[in-house]
Amino acid sequence: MSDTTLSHPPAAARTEARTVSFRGGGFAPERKRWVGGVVFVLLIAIAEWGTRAGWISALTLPKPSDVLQTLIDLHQSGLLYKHLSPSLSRLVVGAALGASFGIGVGVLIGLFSYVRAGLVPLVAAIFPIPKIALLPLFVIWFGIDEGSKYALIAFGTFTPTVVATYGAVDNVDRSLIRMGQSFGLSWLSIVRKIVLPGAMPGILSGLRISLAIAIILLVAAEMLGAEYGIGAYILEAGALYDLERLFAGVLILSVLGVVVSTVIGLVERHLLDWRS
Amino acid sequence: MSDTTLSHPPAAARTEARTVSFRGGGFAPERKRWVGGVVFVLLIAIAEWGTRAGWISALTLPKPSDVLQTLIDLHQSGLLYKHLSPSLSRLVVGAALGASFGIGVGVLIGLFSYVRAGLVPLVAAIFPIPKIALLPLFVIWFGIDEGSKYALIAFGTFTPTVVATYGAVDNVDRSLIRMGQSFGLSWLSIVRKIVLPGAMPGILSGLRISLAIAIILLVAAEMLGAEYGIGAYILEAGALYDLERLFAGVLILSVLGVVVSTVIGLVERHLLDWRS
Amino acid sequence: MDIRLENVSHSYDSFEVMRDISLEIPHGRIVCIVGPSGCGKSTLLRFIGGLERPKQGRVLQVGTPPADCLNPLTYIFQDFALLPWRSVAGNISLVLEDHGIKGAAAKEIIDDVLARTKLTDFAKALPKQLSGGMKQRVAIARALAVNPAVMLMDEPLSALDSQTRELLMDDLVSLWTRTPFTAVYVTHNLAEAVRLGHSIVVLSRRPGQIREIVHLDTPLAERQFGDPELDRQQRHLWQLMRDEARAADAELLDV
Amino acid sequence: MDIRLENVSHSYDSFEVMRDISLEIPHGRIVCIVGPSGCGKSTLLRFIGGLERPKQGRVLQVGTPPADCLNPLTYIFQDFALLPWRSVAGNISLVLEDHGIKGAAAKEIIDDVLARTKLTDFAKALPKQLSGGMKQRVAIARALAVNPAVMLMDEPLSALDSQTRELLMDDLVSLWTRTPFTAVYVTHNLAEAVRLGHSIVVLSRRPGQIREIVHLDTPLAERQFGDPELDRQQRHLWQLMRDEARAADAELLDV
Amino acid sequence: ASNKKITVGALRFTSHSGSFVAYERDYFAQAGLDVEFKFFQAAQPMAVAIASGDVDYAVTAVSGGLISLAQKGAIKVIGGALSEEKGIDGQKILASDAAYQAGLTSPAGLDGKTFGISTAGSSFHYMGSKIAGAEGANVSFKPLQKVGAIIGALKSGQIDAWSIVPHIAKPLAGSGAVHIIGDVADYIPNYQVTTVFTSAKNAADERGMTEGFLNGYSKGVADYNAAMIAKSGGEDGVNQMVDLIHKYVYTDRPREKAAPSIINGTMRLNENAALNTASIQDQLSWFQSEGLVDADITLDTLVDASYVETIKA
Ligand SMILES: Nc1ncnc2c1ncn2[C@@H]1O[C@H](COP(=O)(O)OP(=O)(O)OP(=O)(O)O)[C@@H](O)[C@H]1O
Ligand SMILES: Nc1ncnc2c1ncn2[C@@H]1O[C@H](COP(=O)(O)OP(=O)(O)OP(=O)(O)O)[C@@H](O)[C@H]1O
Ligand SMILES: [Mg+2]
Ligand SMILES: [Mg+2]
Repeated sequence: MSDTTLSHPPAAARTEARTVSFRGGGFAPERKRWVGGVVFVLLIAIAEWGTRAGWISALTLPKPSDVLQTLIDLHQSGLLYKHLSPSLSRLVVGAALGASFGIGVGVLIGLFSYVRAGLVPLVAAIFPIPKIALLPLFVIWFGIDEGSKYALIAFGTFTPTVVATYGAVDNVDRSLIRMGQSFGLSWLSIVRKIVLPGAMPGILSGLRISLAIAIILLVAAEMLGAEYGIGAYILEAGALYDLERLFAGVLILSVLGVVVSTVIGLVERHLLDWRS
Repeated sequence: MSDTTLSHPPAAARTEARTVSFRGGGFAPERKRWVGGVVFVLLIAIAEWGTRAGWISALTLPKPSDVLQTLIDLHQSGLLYKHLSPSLSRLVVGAALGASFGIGVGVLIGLFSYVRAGLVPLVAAIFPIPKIALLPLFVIWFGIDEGSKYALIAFGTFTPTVVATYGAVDNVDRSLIRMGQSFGLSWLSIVRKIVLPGAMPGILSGLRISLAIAIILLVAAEMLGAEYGIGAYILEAGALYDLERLFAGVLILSVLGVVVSTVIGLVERHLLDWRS
Repeated sequence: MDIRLENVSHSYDSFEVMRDISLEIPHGRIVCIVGPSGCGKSTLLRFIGGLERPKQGRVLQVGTPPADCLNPLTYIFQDFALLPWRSVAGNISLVLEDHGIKGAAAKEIIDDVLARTKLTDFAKALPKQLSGGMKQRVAIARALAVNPAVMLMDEPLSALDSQTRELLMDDLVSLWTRTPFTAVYVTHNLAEAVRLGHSIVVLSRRPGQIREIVHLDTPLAERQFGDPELDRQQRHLWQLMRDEARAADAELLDV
Repeated sequence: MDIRLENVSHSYDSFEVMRDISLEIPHGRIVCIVGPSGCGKSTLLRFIGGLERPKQGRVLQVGTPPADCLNPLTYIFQDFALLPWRSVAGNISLVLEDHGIKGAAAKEIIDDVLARTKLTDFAKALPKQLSGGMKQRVAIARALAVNPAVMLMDEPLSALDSQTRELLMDDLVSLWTRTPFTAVYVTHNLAEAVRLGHSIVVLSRRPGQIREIVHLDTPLAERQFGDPELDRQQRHLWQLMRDEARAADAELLDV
Repeated sequence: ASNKKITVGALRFTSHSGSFVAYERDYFAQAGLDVEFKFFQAAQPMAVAIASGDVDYAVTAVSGGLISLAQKGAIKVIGGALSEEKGIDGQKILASDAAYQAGLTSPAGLDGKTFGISTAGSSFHYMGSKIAGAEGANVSFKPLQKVGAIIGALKSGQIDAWSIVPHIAKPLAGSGAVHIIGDVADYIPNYQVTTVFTSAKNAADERGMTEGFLNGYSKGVADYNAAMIAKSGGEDGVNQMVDLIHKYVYTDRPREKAAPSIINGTMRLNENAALNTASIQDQLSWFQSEGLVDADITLDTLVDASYVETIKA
């Protein structure tokens, strides 16, 4: 083959056979798990090096190792749990209140045209209100104890849950509803057996966002006369410009966020395994 | 017909003809525009009545008419614009920075598996960090002038934009990409002509959320050494427990939110009129 | 129980969909409705099933449905309309629950209809595990479970590939042969119409009007592929519809 | 330009999709590939078009494509694959732009292919305004614009209703009659296969293997509905495939 | 056990020691009160909590918010807590290192400089404004919400000056990043920094309870002043007092590290909760002149002077 290359071309042109060139591939994300870990390790290593060597000033970033030490101290002194447990209970109660009201109202909006017309503009107007702006009012309305913290977190999770829920109800396949009607199912059966399960995926993915917001609001909520709590811990660290503790607190919240999102992922996989 | 009812049934049973009963309808939201207006008017009327009659204490709610008067004063004194214009410029610059970086990074994550593996966990870890917790750091990093305000808003819009964008890129119809490859289009052509326009709807709806967050963050941003600005105005009113001004400020933000969402709606209708 | 349509006309706002349709659907027969896209076939079927009300005219049910009939007018949909979160058995039990049929009574019915549609082994499967043909079989089983007086089928096979379509037509024919049912069968596919219809109603383009009703006398079970009489009828139907189909296809939609 | 497949086998991980397929696609002829669901027809077509690489065996192009051919191996997809944000003309210009064909040169080509597919009046319409049949015509026009040496069609008509399918088959036949093209045509539909194929390759169930290759000699333009020879061939093909189709249909998918 | 239950709001600052001492030494119980502390991170929410009825008594600086709540008929100032006094270590005026190197070595150089405050209408704002006024300087105020943010801004030289209590000022100056350039007491003589306040309802309808509280509180203040300022108990007295206060302040630091901070933070608290109404009037007038509160609020709206002795000069 190789020795006749030069004399071959004219003849080859007629019967030349070559494999078709490949032009597919790409545009499909592949999983590369370790890269994420490497990036984290690298960033932390750079921060450690920089703060030790001094080209990152102590004002800009704390030493990662000091942050770790702070976390270990927090754990060993038991303070971590003293801060974590009130925060978690605020998160759970507030988010549960906000999400359940939100789902309820969202379903009503999805089902009844009058409720929709009355409440959707209201929710749209409430959505962009920054909750911290209302802190002084919340104290008057709900007191300085757990009430106002629950209320703030509930309020913050309520609006996104409503929006996600009525969107999910709207997106329930109408042909399934028509099927229900064609078999003479009662209104309540259709709602219970078709609309609600059909809206589940949308509601759960809305919950993912609502709970992230709830975690963020924890800090705002604990501005209100909270002694213990991750938010209060962060605020205190901020007030003292104690970067180690600030970062330790932020890290805890960040982990909390990842945990919550993982839990929702598990719930989704369990409840929605009927999705293809 | 009616006089033979009693003797008829047996005969009728064989040839009885009746119209089929209707069992469709419902489950389709109808538009009832005026209801929304009525609800607003009613709520405001109740608040006005309650505050005037005294069964809503002055500590709980301001008189709506006083809030209106405050707004009129703000307008007449020109202070409204003195507060609005720095806020708007912070919003525009911050959100533009955050959104454009977010879209850029989101597209890279969508296109490159390594970027995805490296950055997605990072973004997931950053997402639940409450931005107000980082305020002290932002002062050191970006100064107390406009820099830190831009940075805070940009940072807050960045993460949701990234998540929305790479989701949108992932959702671009793979069959369109395969079509592009099958016609031998270059990688850049596929990205420019297929991936980006296809991701547009997802990016725009992500922007809707990001901008709502940007408005909310305005208040947090103007905690940092801002003399003028809607956020600073609200914070000052809160610190002075001046409910009329607090509500006036919140109302302005709320209107801002509705305006932004309307603008995005218009852009969507204009840019995405190819959607069926 | 028969169905009678009397001068049914309908329009959405000022958009006229069908005009003056009168039709009799006799007991125990399959009536096929064919016509170009958008001529109002699905709308007509919704009128018959009571899911929508015509602007003018009446849809009557003549005679009473048998006593054991849970849902006299029962649909089979093009997109199957199975609840994806319920198993095959659960999807069938759905339509029994509202009639208070539960437990052993429900199980008996479910087992029976699954056996008739050869789905016994799939009772526990979720819809996502089934091919399109299997899903439509489940929908048929569900329809059989309520003992319908009239089956309303809106292009039940058009979401399936043509081989599966072939298989399901056989299944429908054998179901009908064992126990004849009344059906209105809407389709685009003339091969299906001549295979399954005792009479074939041809509608014109929108606004849909009846152009012709073709009666086929060959018994269902004896209709074979390549039967010259059926081929002749199918060619005749295609002659009737061809130009209208082309015109309907070339219409710009105003979405 | 011909296409030659030499002992092509493929598996996804340990999931064997096709086994030892050798095939010749001669210039100027339409080769239909039929087979039950999931037997690897689409995968095979992706191999031919270079969108995917087989684990074993080779796909060769024999001879060089004509000089004016912009994209020798050109697909027509089942789902049309039109960019919804581009007009009909814009969708066609998309595939020319990368070859530096713009302005008047592009307009000339676009006008020509639109005229050949009778779409001239629709140049400015958006895909959302078109019926399915029209969309597939646009996809055909786009394919013609690059002057392909071989057209690769993956069930191009199966997303259409049967009347539109009928119309488009006529269009394809008349396009081929005017200027014969080479094509690999994957379909489930035996009626389409006997209408459009010069030869029909029957694949077995997964792992797909060639069971039989049927050659039809009647010229395309003369093939009529109800032609006894074609009916016989179609019946023969259905005999070959029926049991496998049923088995493929009844398979549980592990999604 | 039959004592009346009340809630007292407090910050974990040494300036709240009066209440801590009164509680620890049972002075409240002797006055018939069963006190429960409610701790806050900042003064502003504490004022609102009084208004909402969650807290009965608290100590905090006079701020615009406090005046505004008083105007709404929610709260009353009933006594004095902390005042500036010449000769006793009081609030310090600080300059950033950069500004100091550039010549801001005394408050006289404040013209054209930036001054950190938490919010408009805060006590920082009042102090800065008075100092600037006395020096005839034109300063611009930077609201930074939180003490932490102000410290960060000052350390990094983004603001030029600030004023703060000595136990925060001294360690900061010690690190070299900032410099003390003056005393607030030199500019605002007899400044009534913090006051005791309660809800208007308590002031008007619960005279007995309010008197009881002030009574107990005053005993606590007396003990604190005696031990920490007069040093009547000598070194031991100071140590005892530090031990007591350490239960409430700097609890997360060991005793030996907390002690210097507690001692550094020593300031005189008003004996018998005497209230300097002249200073209060001056503050009120300043808030009004800045347009931060309504111009028609009078001292009577803010203060219920019937409980304690008032200082009018
Ligand atoms: N709810 C509705 N509102 C307005 N127009 C409608 C509505 N339902 C159907 N139409 C229109 O009425 C016409 C008839 O619709 P229908 O679905 O009955 O046609 P069809 O014969 O079933 O068409 P196909 O063959 O495409 O299924 C169509 O043009 C459709 O766009
Ligand atoms: N990328 C892939 N990864 C894993 N399995 C795949 C992939 N693509 C296809 N398959 C599997 O390979 C088999 C053949 O797929 P292919 O799409 O080629 O079949 P087909 O003959 O075109 O089927 P249909 O008639 O349903 O279009 C199927 O079982 C499919 O699930
Ligand atoms: Mg229809
Ligand atoms: Mg395929």
